[in-house]
Amino acid sequence: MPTSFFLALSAIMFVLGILGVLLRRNALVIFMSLELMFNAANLAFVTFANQYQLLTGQIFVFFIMAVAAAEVAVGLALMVAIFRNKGSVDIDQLNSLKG
Amino acid sequence: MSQMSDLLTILPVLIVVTWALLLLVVDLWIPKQKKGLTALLAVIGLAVALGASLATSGSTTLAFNQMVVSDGFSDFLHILFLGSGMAAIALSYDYLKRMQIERGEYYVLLLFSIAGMMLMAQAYNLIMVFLALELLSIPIYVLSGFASGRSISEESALKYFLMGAFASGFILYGTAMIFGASGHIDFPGIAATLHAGQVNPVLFVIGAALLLVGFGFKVAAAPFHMWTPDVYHGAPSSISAFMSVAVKAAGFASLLRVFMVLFPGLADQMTPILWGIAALTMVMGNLVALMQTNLKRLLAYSSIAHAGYILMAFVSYGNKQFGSESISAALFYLLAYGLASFGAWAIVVAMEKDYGEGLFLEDLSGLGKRYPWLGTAMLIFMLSFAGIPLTMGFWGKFYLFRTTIQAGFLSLALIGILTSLISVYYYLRVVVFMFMKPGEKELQVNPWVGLVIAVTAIAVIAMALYPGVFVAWANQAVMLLQ
Amino acid sequence: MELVILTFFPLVGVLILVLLAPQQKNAMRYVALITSLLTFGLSLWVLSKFNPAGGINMAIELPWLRLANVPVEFYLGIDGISILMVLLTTFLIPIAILSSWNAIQEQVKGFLIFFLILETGMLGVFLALDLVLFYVFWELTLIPMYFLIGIWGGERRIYASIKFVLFTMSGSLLMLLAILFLGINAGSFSQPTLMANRQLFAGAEMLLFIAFAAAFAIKVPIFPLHTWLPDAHVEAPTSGSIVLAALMLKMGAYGFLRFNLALFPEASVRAAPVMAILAIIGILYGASVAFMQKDVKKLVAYSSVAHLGFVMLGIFALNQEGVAGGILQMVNHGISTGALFLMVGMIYERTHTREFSKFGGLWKVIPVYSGLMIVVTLSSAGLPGLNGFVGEFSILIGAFGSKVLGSPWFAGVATTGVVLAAVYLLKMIEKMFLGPVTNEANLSLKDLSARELATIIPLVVVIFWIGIYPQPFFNLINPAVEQLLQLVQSAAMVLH
Amino acid sequence: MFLSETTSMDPLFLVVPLVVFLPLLGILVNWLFGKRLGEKAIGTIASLAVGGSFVVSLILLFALRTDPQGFSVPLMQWFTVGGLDISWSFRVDTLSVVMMLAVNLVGTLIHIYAIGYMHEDAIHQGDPTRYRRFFIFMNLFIIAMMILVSADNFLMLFVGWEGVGLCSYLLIGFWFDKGEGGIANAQAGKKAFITTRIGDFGLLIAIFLIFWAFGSLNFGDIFPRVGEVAANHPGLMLAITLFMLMGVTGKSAQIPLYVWLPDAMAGPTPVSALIHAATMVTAGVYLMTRSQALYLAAPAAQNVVMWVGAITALFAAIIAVAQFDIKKVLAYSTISQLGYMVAAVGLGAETAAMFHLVTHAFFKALLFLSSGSIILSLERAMEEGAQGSGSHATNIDPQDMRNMGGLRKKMPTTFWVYLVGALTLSGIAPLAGFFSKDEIIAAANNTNGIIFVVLVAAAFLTAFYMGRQILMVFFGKARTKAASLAKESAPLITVPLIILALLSIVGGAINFPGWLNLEHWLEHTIKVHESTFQLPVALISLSIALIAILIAWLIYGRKPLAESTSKDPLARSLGGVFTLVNQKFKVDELYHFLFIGPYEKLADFFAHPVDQGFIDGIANGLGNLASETGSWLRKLQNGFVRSYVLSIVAGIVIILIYLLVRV
Repeated sequence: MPTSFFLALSAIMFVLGILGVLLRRNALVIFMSLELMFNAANLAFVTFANQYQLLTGQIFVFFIMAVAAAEVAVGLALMVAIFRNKGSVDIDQLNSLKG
Repeated sequence: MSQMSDLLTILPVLIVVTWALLLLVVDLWIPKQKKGLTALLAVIGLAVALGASLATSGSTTLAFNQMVVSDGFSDFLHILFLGSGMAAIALSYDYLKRMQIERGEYYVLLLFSIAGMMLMAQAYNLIMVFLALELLSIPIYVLSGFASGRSISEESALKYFLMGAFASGFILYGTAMIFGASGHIDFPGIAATLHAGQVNPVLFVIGAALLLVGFGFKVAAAPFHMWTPDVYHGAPSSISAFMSVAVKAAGFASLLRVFMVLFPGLADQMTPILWGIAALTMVMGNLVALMQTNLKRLLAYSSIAHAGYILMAFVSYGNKQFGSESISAALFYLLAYGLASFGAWAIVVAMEKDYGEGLFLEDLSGLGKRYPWLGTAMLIFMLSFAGIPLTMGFWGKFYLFRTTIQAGFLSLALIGILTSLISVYYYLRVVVFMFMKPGEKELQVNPWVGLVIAVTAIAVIAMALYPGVFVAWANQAVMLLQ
Repeated sequence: MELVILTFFPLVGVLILVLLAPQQKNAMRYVALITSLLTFGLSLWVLSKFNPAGGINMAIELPWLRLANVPVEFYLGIDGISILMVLLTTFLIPIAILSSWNAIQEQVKGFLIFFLILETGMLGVFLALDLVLFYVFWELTLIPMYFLIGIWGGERRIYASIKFVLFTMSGSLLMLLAILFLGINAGSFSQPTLMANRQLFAGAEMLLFIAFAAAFAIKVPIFPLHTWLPDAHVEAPTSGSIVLAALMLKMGAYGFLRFNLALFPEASVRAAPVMAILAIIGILYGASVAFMQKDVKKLVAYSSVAHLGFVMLGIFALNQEGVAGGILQMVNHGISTGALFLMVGMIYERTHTREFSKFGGLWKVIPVYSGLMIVVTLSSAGLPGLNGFVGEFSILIGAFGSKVLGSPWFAGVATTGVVLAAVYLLKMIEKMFLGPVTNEANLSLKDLSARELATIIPLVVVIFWIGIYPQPFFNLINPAVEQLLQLVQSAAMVLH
Repeated sequence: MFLSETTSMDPLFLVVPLVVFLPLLGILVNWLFGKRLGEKAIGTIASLAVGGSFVVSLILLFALRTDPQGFSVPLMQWFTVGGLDISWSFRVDTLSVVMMLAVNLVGTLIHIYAIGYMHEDAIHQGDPTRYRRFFIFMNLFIIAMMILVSADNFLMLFVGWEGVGLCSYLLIGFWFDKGEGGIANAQAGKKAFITTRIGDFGLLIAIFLIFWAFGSLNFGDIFPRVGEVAANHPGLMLAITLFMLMGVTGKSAQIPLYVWLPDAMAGPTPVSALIHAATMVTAGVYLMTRSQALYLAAPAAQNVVMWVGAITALFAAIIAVAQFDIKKVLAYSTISQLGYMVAAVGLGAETAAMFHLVTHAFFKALLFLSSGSIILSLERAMEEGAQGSGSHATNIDPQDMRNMGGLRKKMPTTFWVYLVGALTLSGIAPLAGFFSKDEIIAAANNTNGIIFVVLVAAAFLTAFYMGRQILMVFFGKARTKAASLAKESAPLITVPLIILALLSIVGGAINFPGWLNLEHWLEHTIKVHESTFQLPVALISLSIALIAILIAWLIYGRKPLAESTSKDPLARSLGGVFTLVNQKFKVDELYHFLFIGPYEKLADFFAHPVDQGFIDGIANGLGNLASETGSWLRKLQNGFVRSYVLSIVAGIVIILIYLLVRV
């Protein structure tokens, strides 16, 4: 399959991720959308790594996954804390800071 | 290339990271009432790293297969970051105690973040850029929400986290595009391919644009700035102070290096974009700051505005003749801005009664009369922000505008001038409240906070008396830029 | 070195003031007064060494910093144009400090510190020959004055002080751009060097002229950029008004002479008619608006618009009579309007009002005050034998025959300002001093105290001195103006 | 500072600065020590100072007899700037010395008179402390007047010109808390100063024109070169002379700027006599005489001058007929007589103008001072009446002629000197006024028939209103209690009157037909036409004057006014016309409607809608615009993460679209 197919898929995933962030209200779902964006990037890296036959792209993906895991930890912890406080993780209810 | 010299190249970062890890452990044995010891240890760690940084400065070395670099640019920023770290700790100690959120991890996280920033300044590979970015960001997400149980702190943390991750997504995707376009992720490789004309121009430009967005987010450039006021407002003030200086500087560090090293050839496409972003940032930051009544938010918008001024100089980065000038001006400005910013935030820290309270402009009423020195210090910071002589802020703007005009962006400079004028109004409003409105506010200034205020205030004035040294320093930092 | 000592000497007083405890109010006042008197002494010392024909005297040029190979220098020097401004400054500051003796009781320390910083700033403005240094001093004067108005001012002081700063800054930031542009294109910020290398920025002369003019025009102020002035004057404390009117406005006019004329002579020649028209509008409009004021201080404030209109007309007559007259008139306005504000302040201290309707018939009650005030007012009206006349006459006769303006109509119309000045100033005299005492409370007013006499008498002496024997002043001015005008005339030749 | 003497001259000339410095000394002494010295000493010192000046003038007169071409005595350099080189030199020539003599002679007498007059006036006005101030101002006036007449260049002349204006201002409003509403005197002073300043505007322009035409302001550099310059710049002389005329109309109270002079009568009577009759107001005539060379080069201007003078002479005489205030009649008479002098200059009869100037100084000062004597006497009587009856005296206007009557018996000396003055003014031979006025009318007869008629008509009216005045004041019966109680004034007041009366009688000798002393004297300085005595003209004017007096007697003498409230007989017959004339043709109201009102409206328009509204509004509007925009933008910052994200996405989309379009 040509590279462009993978790239197109990657792009679609990325855009879906963006749309998810834009449109969803639940922080968890937004978080999943962010992961989708990361994975879109991963797919692109792997595709290019494949195209150039270079290892660097794939290594990058590993790093991304590791870092994403760390982010997950922090993110979930934050959400738990907020859920404890507010009883919800609806981000539309988080607008006391504005102006 | 020996292992030893590789390690030496990242010695300051290494020290900070190691120190942080050790401190994490040591902190377990430090009793809850004596967390001051942790703070002290953290400062010592930063001081050691600063010593190491100064000791190893002056040379340009690449290490770890050209993953990292140590040059004048990174030396300059290391000092800035480490200094910011120390200042932030000095601000934090008493503040955390008063807000009853004192825990040892705070300092550890701060150290990690600083390590990330330092690495950011040294990164010479897009992997390193990404890793450093995350290393500096993740602790900051946590620190923003450090006042657990305070909803504004948590809100700010989540907002920052979600949007920060969102921005990271763009940086990643941009990196992927650049990798796809050039087949490299190391700076020399990309530059060489680009030079040889073997890149896919569309992918490359898109990648560059996405990176710009990511970094623009970090430096709080419009229209990617909207997290800034909310996060600065909700986060512990000491962290806001740190963010407003160090995180911004780190964002600029990578922006400057990536653009100077990787994208000088894209100047044609990037310059108009940068122009627009710079103009928008200056306008947005200053105009919205006009109407702020909360000092923290005011400073947040002001920090947005200052990002705009730095970007204004940066617009001409691709100019062969003056490109380096723009970097040098930006660095110098960061220094000037950082000093004043820390000072101003220190006053915020001193003023904050309960978490997030007592920060309105009215709360400043009468302070200048009651505490003339404090008032004078705040005056100095505001004047420096506004770019009025004889402060470092003046020389900063002087240099920035000079660079902008030299590169031929007169209209941008005019926008800068106009928005500066607007900024004078709201900075002076702070002074109005301090000196010209009656009020009887009591203030307990912790000696460490007082020290930060005094040192920054004196520095803002004293350095301005003979700014040549620091200009030369910034110039040198850029000359040695790889 | 003389000039460095002179410029920074007031800061010695600042240092001493900082060390004094806040309760030692009188000690602080004496420190400030003595410092300013010593500064005046220093300026006389400079005068004694000054050679009018020698161009820039006592220059001191030290490297300060380099930006992209363009040196910014610490460059001070004094010539026939600046020496009078320097003397005026050092002469008036002690008077202003003395006038605040009883009026300022709150935060005395801060007040005096700002005053002395202001003096250094103004001396710097008049002495700096490096554009960046000039700008630094220029802005340095802004903040102390902002505080003088904002802290010790009247009811609407905050509005007035911010307005003052914003107006000034909007012009001076434009000037900053122009300064930077000059530095980039000519590789130097030094005024004499730039004068010698005008061809390097000849293409942009007009734009540069406008940018500099914007800063100076606001300061002067030239119509229609004057509206900050009445607010600032009315709200400022007496001593602040004195400095503002007598000295800070001169910074604008001085800037025109030092930079606009010297650096952009061709643009000056081309812009002269426009500037003259604005100046004339200022004269007539300022006089008319002053006439309608109900508040003495506002009247005096608007009279400044009119008087500075004369100064600007003289400067842009671009001939010896006009420019030299303009410079002398700058001094005159400083003395006369300074004295007017001083005396308005004295009556305000007594009655806590400045409304005309609250006065009337004061000559009967406080004859010494009234007599002196009438003398000062008449000097402001340009009566021969008092200082205002010589300057005004020289300006008008210069403008009348100005080749650059090319038409006697300018001066002709401006001369009607002489009539209008009489109209509003005599109205002031009538409303304040003549007629019966209408306000019972005024019957118990006290006449001037010894301290107050000590502030006003020196001014009146100078008023008579310049009116009767102005030649020493012209001796200082003439050579410098001749040099300046040679440049302008050659530029005019190029144009015509 | 002091210039060295230049040419060899009679050392007597060197005393000339004393004409200024003696009065200055008087001021200093009175200022520093006056408080301790007491009133008599103050007055004496001031009078001696002026008297000293008069002696100096006499010395100069003596010196000029041997050196009639005159000298310029330099005193000091005033200032030099560019081409402007002004020094203070005293011009001693036949013209300036005539002026000095006249001013100082009349001035001395008036000062002496004022010693007594001001003593009583100050008591009457209720503030004796101003006695000293009065004499200081009077001496200051003499200084300014001396500077004016002795000036060697136009600028010094202007200095004196403005100086006398200032003194006039200060002295008109001397009792600044009196007059109608307590403020009328002050306002009269203001009016005088501003009106004359309007004229000064013209004089200034004339000076500017002279400077740029001749490159100098010194008389010595200008007048000899008039021909040459006039040839090069046709029209320039016309402009100079007309602008100068504007100055003259202000200072010498000619149409259209005469309106200040009647109001100036608010000043104490010695002031009216000295400044507003004898000396200052003639400065314009002196200026034109001095600048004769310029006028000769501009015949059109001479014509204008002639018409302005003649019309003023007639117009003011008409108004004088219908006035009731004794001083106002004299004031309009002064305007009218000044009109004669101006007309004379226009006719090219400068000598006649100077002649009339001098005689007018004598008789008009006499008339004013005598009227002062009457007013004072009435005021005194009013106060005595108030004390005597124990009740408040009916406060009558002591200057209103309707309140007088029958004073001939009560104040015989005053009556006789007043009669002399009135007859002199009416032009009855062989009194001084007859000769001087006749010379002017004769010149008109030679030049322009219409002017001749106008001037003769004015002469008729002059004699008529003086007759009316004499009859109303001195004849008939006392119409008020005050008038019936009036007493003759003290010798300190009457002696100067007698001296002035003698001068009025013999003053004609100055330029007596056939001898023509003044003419021969002045021809060293100005160009002089030999004037001839025209018997027919003299007879016409004499008979016209006698007829006018006869008519006055028919109207006012046969049936004197019965009561102070009864109507003027002329008013009965003329009705509305008389009222209009009595109201001075409502010229003040007209000027208010045409100039003052509109200017106030315009100034108010500038001050409020324009300045505070529009111009300041723009500045504040810009500020508001910024803060409004800020508030609006602030709403974008709504706290919702998703809208923040949207802003980021929007940014990216715009950037990408831009790039795609470009690449």
